[in-house]
Amino acid sequence: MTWAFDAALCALILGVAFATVLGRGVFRSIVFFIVYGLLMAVAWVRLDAVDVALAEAAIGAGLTGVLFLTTFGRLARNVSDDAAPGRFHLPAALACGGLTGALAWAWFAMPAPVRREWELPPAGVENPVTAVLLNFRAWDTLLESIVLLAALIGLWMMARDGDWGDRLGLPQHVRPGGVMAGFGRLLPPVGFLVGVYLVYVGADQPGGAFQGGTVLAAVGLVAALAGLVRPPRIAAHRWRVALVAGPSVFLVAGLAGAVLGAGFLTLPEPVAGTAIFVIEVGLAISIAVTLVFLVLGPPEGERRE
Amino acid sequence: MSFLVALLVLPLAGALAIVALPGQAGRAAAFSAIAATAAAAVALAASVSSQGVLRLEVGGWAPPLGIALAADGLGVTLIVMTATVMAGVSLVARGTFAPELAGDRAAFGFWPLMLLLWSALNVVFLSRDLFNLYVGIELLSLAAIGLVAIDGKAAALAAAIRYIVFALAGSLLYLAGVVLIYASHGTLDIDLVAVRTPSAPDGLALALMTAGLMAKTALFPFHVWLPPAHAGAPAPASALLSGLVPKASFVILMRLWFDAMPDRASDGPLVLIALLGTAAVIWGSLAALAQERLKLIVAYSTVAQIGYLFLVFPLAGGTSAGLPWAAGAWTGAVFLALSHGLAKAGMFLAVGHCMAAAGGDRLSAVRGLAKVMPMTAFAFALSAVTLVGLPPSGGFTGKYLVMTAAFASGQWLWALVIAVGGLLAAAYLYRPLAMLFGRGAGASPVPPSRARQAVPLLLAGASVALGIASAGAYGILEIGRPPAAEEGL
Amino acid sequence: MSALTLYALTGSAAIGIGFYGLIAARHLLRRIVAFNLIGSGLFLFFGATGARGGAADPVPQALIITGIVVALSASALAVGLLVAHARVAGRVVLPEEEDGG
Amino acid sequence: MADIATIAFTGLGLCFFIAGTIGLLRFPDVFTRLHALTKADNLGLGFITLGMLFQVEGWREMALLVLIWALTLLAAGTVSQLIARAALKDRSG
Repeated sequence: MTWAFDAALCALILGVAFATVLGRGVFRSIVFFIVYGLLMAVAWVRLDAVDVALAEAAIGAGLTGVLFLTTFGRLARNVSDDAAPGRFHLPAALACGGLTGALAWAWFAMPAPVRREWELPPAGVENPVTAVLLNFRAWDTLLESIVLLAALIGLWMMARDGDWGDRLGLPQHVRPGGVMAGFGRLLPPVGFLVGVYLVYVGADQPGGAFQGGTVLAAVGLVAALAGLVRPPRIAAHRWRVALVAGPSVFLVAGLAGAVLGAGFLTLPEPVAGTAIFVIEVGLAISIAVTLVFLVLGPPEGERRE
Repeated sequence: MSFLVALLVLPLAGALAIVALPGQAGRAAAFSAIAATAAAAVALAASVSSQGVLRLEVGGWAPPLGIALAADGLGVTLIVMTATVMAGVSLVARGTFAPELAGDRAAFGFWPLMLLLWSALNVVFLSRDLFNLYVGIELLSLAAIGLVAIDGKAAALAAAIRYIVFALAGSLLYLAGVVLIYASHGTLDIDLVAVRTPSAPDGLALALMTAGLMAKTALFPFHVWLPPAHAGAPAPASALLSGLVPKASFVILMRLWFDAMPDRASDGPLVLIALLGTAAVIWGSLAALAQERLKLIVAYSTVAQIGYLFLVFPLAGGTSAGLPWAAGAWTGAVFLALSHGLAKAGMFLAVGHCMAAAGGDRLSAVRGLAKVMPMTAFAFALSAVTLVGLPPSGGFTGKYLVMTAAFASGQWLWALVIAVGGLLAAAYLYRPLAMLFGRGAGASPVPPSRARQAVPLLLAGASVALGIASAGAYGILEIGRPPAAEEGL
Repeated sequence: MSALTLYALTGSAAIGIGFYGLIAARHLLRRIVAFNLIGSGLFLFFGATGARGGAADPVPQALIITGIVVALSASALAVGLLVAHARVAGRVVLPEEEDGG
Repeated sequence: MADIATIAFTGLGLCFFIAGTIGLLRFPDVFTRLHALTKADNLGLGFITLGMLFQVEGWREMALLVLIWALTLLAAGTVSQLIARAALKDRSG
């Protein structure tokens, strides 16, 4: 029975993947991609990786999907053509078939998984994924939060010089008292609660700064779409501090370890739990703000040429 | 040890500070971070040369659970070269990216992007963890793409898009290889991978990672994105992109083939890689000959110069591993990477000065500029000396070492490539030099200040000095050199 | 065929499909979508390898979460470039790929 | 007993989903399609939620299931309003 479910899910994933790549129309491709992401999230639950399922649903399908849809809308302002999927490309198809075949072969040729002789050492948190992310491989995670920041600064470089001082993104026009405004009032409180909860339980249960931060970002985007809050300007310092808060807290915690003699990014066990919680809160704030800004895009102003 | 942490933390802290602090304070913080990082680079090199390889297990967790960093000879020489280029570029960029000249947007963006690029380079040069390296090159690519697009013109944006398509495909291929390694061996640490029990998918993993990194290094035939990207950026950004960025993915390739999986390095693929390098040398040089714009000539020269680096693989790996010439070939390739970084950064900065003075970079526009700005013209000429490989430059030392290895091993084809490449470089650099030193300037150009003109000259001078002081660099490079490239038998 | 094999093969097939899209598509937004398709497929493959041998290995899961965030960062920068390029150049394909649908 | 109720309600929910999907595929324009989709799917999801309620223990889980259904309802309603408005604008403009 479960095998039938897995098989059906995999067939759906592949069907939707084909439709994303080969289907007509960019808009359809995006919609299929979102469906693909949600199906992937289900697959992750089946693989017993709930943390990844949350991340895939929130970031992979949700936020990436919103990003693509808003991009599609923006392109429609400037470009009229909707390019067809293109001619069939035989060499590319063969190469990609070869890649798939090679990976499938590797799956069967792989040696049995290396059995760890050791258990995960105590890291101050119960959730092993959080332990890896924020303690054992904290250096990766710190750099990852910096990658987000690098993408945002790079994105801001796409602004026209004349728009630099304007508010982020396209100006939104929402009918006051309309459906969207109402939705924007109802959803954020619930979403905010869910986001904070995900950050809070991340230490012991599935969740954490990335998943919670993404939900908070979604709340921010809905509020912005509904016209409840106006996007800030790049020069707004409060927000810029929020952007760097997480990486800064992380860096300071890492340096504290080095200064106190424990070593860079070392979280001694008695304080590890608290330190991880503080870092996660900082990261969640920065991730949420960065993601909102990434989706809003650089300031675009009202003017048109 | 603390210098190692400082090299990773300081540029990051500088980037965070410039984002968080208002205008002047942020800039001041960024400049202190630049100065401090450069100092830390020199200090780290000094402690590595006196104490040998420095290792750090981040967070106190040993691999396979944690991430290990190590400063070896290869890493610290590149770190010092990077610091030299960064310091030089930041001096020039202070003028180029002044708000009143470049606009608020570019004046804000250049500094954090530069500092993030620097952190990413240091991460790549120090990390021993394959996934950490992946995060490092992603940070590097995103910061680099931001710098390519900073100009905002259509051509620069198209170049950045082309770049990001290649970078994304490359990073996925690399990541696929990393996945296979972890799935087969349960570790991501280069030193643990080196002592693994070999398994069937290792070859596929190595092939995928190599293909991905080649796309990121812009090795022929993945080079098409590079010239427009490097030529479209403002000169200080081009200097970073051309002089430093390709070295990161090349270093990972060296670590993969010589440190992590020397057992997988059979002659067939190694020769194939070197043949791609050969194609890059020939094609890049010919394309550079055909260009009419100064910046494009210099950018295509990077395509060619990257090609030389890949000649190292059959000379120090496969059946050559551990043989007497392997050490020379390996060290020679690093010398080429170092001297190219310095010389190319100097050359791009010199070109930037020429463009600022002449109002464009068409060859005809820079005629006779040597009279007005002899320092810049001399910097260009000195960089050319290194790129062509004339003694006593660092480029000469590198080529000499690689050629000696090629003759000793009987693989004379690679020596021929180097000789022909040197002649072609002389040919494509002759035209701009002839123009610069030619007679009769057009309009009356306004040269940049002497201090700014001195920077490219110093960088070009450093690339020559590397050859004169090659014994010192050679000594540092012996520290932590892979066993495959050990001296003698 | 075990369920894990099924997911691993699905992942590798998604990688191939996505790479085809990345190479064959002209519209740049489709290419970025395809890039994300490959990423998800690769992560699924990785997840399946990590779930072998009973207990799920937390390390691949943590790496995958990092990978998802990195992919989003790259996508956001890429679509930003795309919008800016379309604004100045009026098209969503690269200049050299103008012809052919 | 609980299992039978679950199967019955879930089956009923599925019927609504099928009807909604057929409507989506066969109806002529945006408005009728939206009608089919939101009416039938919200009901279908409601029945599936009802079926699930028999499987969980404790008030907390039950409340969460109902909350999820309510949020979906809210989102679906809002989105269909927005789509309809956009379609109206397209038609008139």
